[in-house]
Amino acid sequence: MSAADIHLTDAEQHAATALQHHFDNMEQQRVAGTLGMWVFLITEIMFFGGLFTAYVLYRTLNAASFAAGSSGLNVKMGAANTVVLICSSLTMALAVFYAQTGSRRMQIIFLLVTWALGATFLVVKGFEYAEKFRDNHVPWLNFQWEGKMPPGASVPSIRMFYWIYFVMTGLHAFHMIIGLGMLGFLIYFAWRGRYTPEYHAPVELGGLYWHFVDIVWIFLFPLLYLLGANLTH
Amino acid sequence: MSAADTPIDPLNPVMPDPSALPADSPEWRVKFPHVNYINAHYGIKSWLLTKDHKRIALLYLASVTVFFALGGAYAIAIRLELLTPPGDFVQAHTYNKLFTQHGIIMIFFFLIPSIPAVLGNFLVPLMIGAKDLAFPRINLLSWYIYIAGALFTIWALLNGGIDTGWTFYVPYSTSFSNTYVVVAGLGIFITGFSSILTGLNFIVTIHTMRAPGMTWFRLPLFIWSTYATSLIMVLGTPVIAITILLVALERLAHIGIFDPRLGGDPVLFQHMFWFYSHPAVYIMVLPSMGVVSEIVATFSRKNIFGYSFVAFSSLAIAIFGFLVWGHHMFTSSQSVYASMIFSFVSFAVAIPSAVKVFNWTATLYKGSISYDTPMLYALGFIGLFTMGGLTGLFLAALGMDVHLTDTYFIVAHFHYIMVGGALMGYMGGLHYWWPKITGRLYPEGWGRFSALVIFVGFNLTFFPLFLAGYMGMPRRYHAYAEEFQVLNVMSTAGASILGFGLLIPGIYFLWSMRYGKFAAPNPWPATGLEWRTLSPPPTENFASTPIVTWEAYEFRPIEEMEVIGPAPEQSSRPVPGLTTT
Amino acid sequence: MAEHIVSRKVYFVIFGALIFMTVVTYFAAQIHFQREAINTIIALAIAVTKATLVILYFMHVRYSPRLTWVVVTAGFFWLAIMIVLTLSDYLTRTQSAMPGIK
Amino acid sequence: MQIPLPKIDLPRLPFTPEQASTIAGHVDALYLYLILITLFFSILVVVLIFYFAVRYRRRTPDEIPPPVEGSLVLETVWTITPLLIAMTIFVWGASLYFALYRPPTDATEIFVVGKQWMWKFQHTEGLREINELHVPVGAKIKLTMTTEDVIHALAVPAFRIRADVVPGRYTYLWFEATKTGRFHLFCTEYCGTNHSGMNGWVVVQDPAEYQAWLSGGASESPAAQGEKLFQSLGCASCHKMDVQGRGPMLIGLYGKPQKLDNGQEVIADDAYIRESILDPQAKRVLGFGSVIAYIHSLAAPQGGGTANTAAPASGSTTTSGIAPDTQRSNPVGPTSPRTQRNTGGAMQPANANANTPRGTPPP
Ligand code: HEA
Ligand code: HEA
Ligand code: HEC
Ligand code: CUA
Ligand SMILES: [Cu+2]
Repeated sequence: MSAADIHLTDAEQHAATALQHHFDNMEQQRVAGTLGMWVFLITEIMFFGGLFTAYVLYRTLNAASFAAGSSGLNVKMGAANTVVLICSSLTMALAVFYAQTGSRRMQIIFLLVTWALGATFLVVKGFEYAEKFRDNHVPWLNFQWEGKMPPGASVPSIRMFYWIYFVMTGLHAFHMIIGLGMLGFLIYFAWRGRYTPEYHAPVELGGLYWHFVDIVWIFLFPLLYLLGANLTH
Repeated sequence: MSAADTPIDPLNPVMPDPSALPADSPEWRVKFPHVNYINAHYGIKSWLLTKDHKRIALLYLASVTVFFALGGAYAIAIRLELLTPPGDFVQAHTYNKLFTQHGIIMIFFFLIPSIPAVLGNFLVPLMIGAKDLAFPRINLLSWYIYIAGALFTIWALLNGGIDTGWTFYVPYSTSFSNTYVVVAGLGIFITGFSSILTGLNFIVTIHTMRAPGMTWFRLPLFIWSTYATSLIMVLGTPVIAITILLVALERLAHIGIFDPRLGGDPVLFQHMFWFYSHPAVYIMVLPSMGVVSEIVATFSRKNIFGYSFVAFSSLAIAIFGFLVWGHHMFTSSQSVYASMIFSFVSFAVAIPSAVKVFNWTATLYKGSISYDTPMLYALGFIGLFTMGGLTGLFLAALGMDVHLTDTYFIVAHFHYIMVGGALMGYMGGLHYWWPKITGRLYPEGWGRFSALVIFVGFNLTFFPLFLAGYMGMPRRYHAYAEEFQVLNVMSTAGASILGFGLLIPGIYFLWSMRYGKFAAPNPWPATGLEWRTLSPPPTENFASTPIVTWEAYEFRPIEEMEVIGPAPEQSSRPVPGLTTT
Repeated sequence: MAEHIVSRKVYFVIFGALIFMTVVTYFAAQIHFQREAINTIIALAIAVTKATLVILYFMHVRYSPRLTWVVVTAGFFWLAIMIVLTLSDYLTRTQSAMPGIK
Repeated sequence: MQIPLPKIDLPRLPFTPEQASTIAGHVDALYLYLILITLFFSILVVVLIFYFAVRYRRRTPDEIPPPVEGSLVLETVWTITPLLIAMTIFVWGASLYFALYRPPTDATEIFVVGKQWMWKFQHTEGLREINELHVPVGAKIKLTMTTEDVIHALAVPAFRIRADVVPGRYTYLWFEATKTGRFHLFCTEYCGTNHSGMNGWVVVQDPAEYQAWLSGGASESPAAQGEKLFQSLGCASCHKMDVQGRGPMLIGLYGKPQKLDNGQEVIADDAYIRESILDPQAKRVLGFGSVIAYIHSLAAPQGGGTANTAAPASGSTTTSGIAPDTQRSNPVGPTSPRTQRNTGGAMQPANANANTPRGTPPP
């Protein structure tokens, strides 16, 4: 859509001090920001996509090993983390809602809750990594496999599974950390009262990013954890 | 004499210098006809912290030029080594570093950023009638990211370089090479983000910032091709990023995703690498195609024949370009059936290129053609790209590629497209927009002369390599068999002519920045919005948001093409060539 | 186009659905189906549904201009290109791996 | 082998490769077809450009020609025509590809192992060669190939064949030579420092000559036998005839002074040469220090490197004194995947020592 389609009253425009000089009006600025975020998110899809491709390929070639490797993961923790992330997505969505409706207090509260949930996720992840370390399942440190060995499985391929597990979840955790930083930034400015119903694009864009990170996990959970769940008993 | 009342002579649209100021006098900037983006602020800080897309374009221009000269120096060293069959000029491992670094620098640090980041940055907002790109800060950031990546790479070069070939094939790059693979890889990884952010910025800008009346089908074709290029940057670059990350992890921690000893598959690397790197070749050539469309229209004063076909062919190339990567892997032990798919689509993707070539040619029909330097480059582009593209068909033909892959035929193919095509387009574009960018004219005679020298030198350098390739001379060879020598001597001779030819514009561009004649707002004259503001444009491009009521490439007498100049108070003296403000 | 504000109720409904599906996928994974593939298919189908809900509602795509739809679809479509064409090589290979390597 | 595709026999023109296999003529026919297409379109475009540029040159500076609208008919024509032409190339190229990569079932198998930076061949009769492959003319040969370290590619331009050799898997090539002679054999996938040195010759012989070669050619002169040993033991992969390989050039060495890395000079007499072969470390030629370190690593137990295998065999002072049967004594380790059982699979890429990363690479 071009600038011509957009009409706002002068009052609306001047209300927003946040209008950058090169945009004609707030609506144009908001649309540009949202589109920019979405385009950024597709680059993220492709970034994780390389790993998903490797995963799908080796999973196809070594199904048994991947199932075996997967049975060594802690499904309970994975599931718990899934729930934590879904909750955080809800709270993030609500934070955006309160930004849109102009409730500073609720907005800050929900941003804080989101932050706390994100941190919880990372803590759980930390416990999981520690458990992998104890079980000697960390490939570059101490990899040994005494777990399930269904027919057709082989230790190198199981090791590969753990590599993919660590790279994928590690990259995901890295995105979570960036997300926490971003939330901190939003909390600070929300506290300063910067976001109004007219101008809250950062909260909205932050929300998009946060949900994206959630979606990545929504796929990681079944692909990594659930694969071998039925091997454990 | 006041310039304002001098009528513009359409024969010689160059205005008489209004100021009659010695160009090197200390106040020349202050007294320059108007306040523009160059003289609006002073000092190094005003450049390094600028958010003006035009200044950022100049930052890129300076940096890619440095890298081009560096890559060219490597090329000269390569050609010197190949003058004689035995490896006598440099040692084998040095030679391997030469072509690797030549390839990496030319591709990642010169050609990919060249047209998009220099001309694209400068022109996209101007052409669509916007004040700036959608995200000026991100634009500046992407230049810094580029520089950071470049510094890493230079660090790798200074420490002893890298010898994997620009393709980084595993397991050589992960387990065998003991050169600075990770550092150089990191450089490319980082630079990738620069390219992603630039592409993102363009996409958003083109979607949301067009001036009133600037509908999609009134956009200049350069915008279409930049848009298509940006799609590739956004969709492809992340994949090379993750691939390089995996190579680095494999090297540092032996993760084994590509290593056969650990159960991995080296061919997977090739899939992931080419998933980006084939589309990337279209990142390199599409912007040039856009430039050529602009130039051909302007210098034949004709609307581009089949505008919408040319526009959509850019998109088609960008999209189908993602389906052909396996044509680099026909002999890699890839499945023969997959090879067939990739070969088939490779032929399909040649069709939109063919459409473009024919439409450019048809545009000339019944035109009013002049032979200024940009036009010479554009016509050179069409011829050389056609040859480069058609030899691409040899390679896309499965049984033929088996004989030709990894020979000098490949080297000749891609230099025809990347040097004969993309580089010529870039040179043409630089000449074409030089008056707009600097407000000065380059010397036309030297321009034409060097264009011819470059054309001749280029063909002499790379044509013999087709023959050497068909005879079987393998690429990346430090020493080669006797029977290839004649051809290689010709090539080296050509390279020296080519290098000389390239040096000339290097010199006169620098010269013209200071001593060139002042340029009118619309010296050629051309139709795009960028020609309706001053040369050089003021900081926010137009005094008021332009309202577009004309179609793309609608040529009219120059008097009818009003200039949307700066606000009167910005202008310190009457601006020549301004019919209206 | 002005911004569309999604009501809180929608958010809670979607949240409920997501949690429900997480529980389902967890238990479905414990079941030993005759064919392994069924487990995978269930898990993936649920994951896709969950992701779609998040995208449509939490990320407001349902209420966004067509361009956003195009962008989202393009992202997943390109990922599919990469995976499918890569697999088209591996799944149709006739040349053997070295014994004992894979 | 009959291939149902067009074929031409090229006379030997300048700058064309020799045609020495059954498939070469077929590839050249496609090549010719592609050249004609290229010429046609290039000339078409160039001629049109020139013609228009002259015919419609700008005559007055302010002339503005009337705009020409596009033409759907033309657009369709020049979309469909190239598409059709392209499809003919596709079909032709693909059929050729299948012919190239589908080995006939009755072919004789030869095993090939690439490693940095040499080619090792093993004939089914057990004979091994390095960087040289002897084959009889008119026989169908199937190459079963793999590599010990990185990816290489075997190419014989005169036969128009090529395939990558990939660690962890076998790849195949086949050919039927139609001419006797020596033909270049190249490694064409970049594989590291001495990639350009990883080449050699395919020697196509008359069947009778080939049989004689197979049985060892006992009646040759000592120098000729020595040359064969020099080839088959892999000396030639480091000591090149024409270019500086990893070892010093040996041409013109005998009897001349040689500079050592400790600054001294020695006369390259029989004793020195013998010592150099047995113990490369003893007197080092200037500029080869790191290679010595490498040769040392070759002496490691499972490596079966050239240097230490050749040593016990050389009972006399000249190379020709090495007993001819060392040719069979596995100087470079087993080459063929088939013989891997009896030799403990030392050449398996999975455990060959050459396959472990060399030292710690810089970051
Ligand atoms: C800007 C860069 C660029 C561009 C645009 C292209 C364009 C094309 N390339 Fe090229 N290519 C490279 C850069 C480029 N290439 C590089 C760098 C490599 C080597 C990488 C490496 O290994 O280091 C390479 C390698 C390469 C290979 C792999 C060879 C090998 O390693 O074995 C193949 C195989 O199919 C190929 C094919 C093509 C084709 C079909 C096109 C097509 O898009 C061309 C389309 C254009 C035309 C066809 C001309 C115009 C048409 C007409 C005038 C009408 C007539 C047309 C018909 C009859 C169809 N290229
Ligand atoms: C954009 C891409 C690009 C460009 C422009 C070039 C330009 C040139 N290349 Fe390039 N080349 C590659 C990309 C490019 N190359 C790639 C990707 C490879 C493969 C690498 C690999 O195998 O890994 C390759 C490989 C390659 C080889 C094969 C090496 C081998 O396989 O062993 C050769 C050999 O002749 C060669 C030669 C040249 C020459 C003579 C030029 C000439 O055109 C260079 C001309 C330029 C100059 C001579 C500079 C001099 C001019 C100035 C200094 C003035 C400038 C100054 C100012 C403007 C102020 N190149
Ligand atoms: C891995 C590489 C390599 C191989 C294989 C190799 N050499 Fe050498 N050779 C060297 C190097 C390096 C030197 C120089 C070091 C030295 O003189 O000690 C050398 C030195 C020599 C010299 C002394 C030459 C001089 O200039 O002083 C002779 C003779 C020789 N080699 C013969 C042989 C023979 C015979 C074989 C095969 C059985 C062989 N080499 C295999 C690397 C090799
Ligand atoms: Cu082996 Cu190149
Ligand atoms: Cu390609």
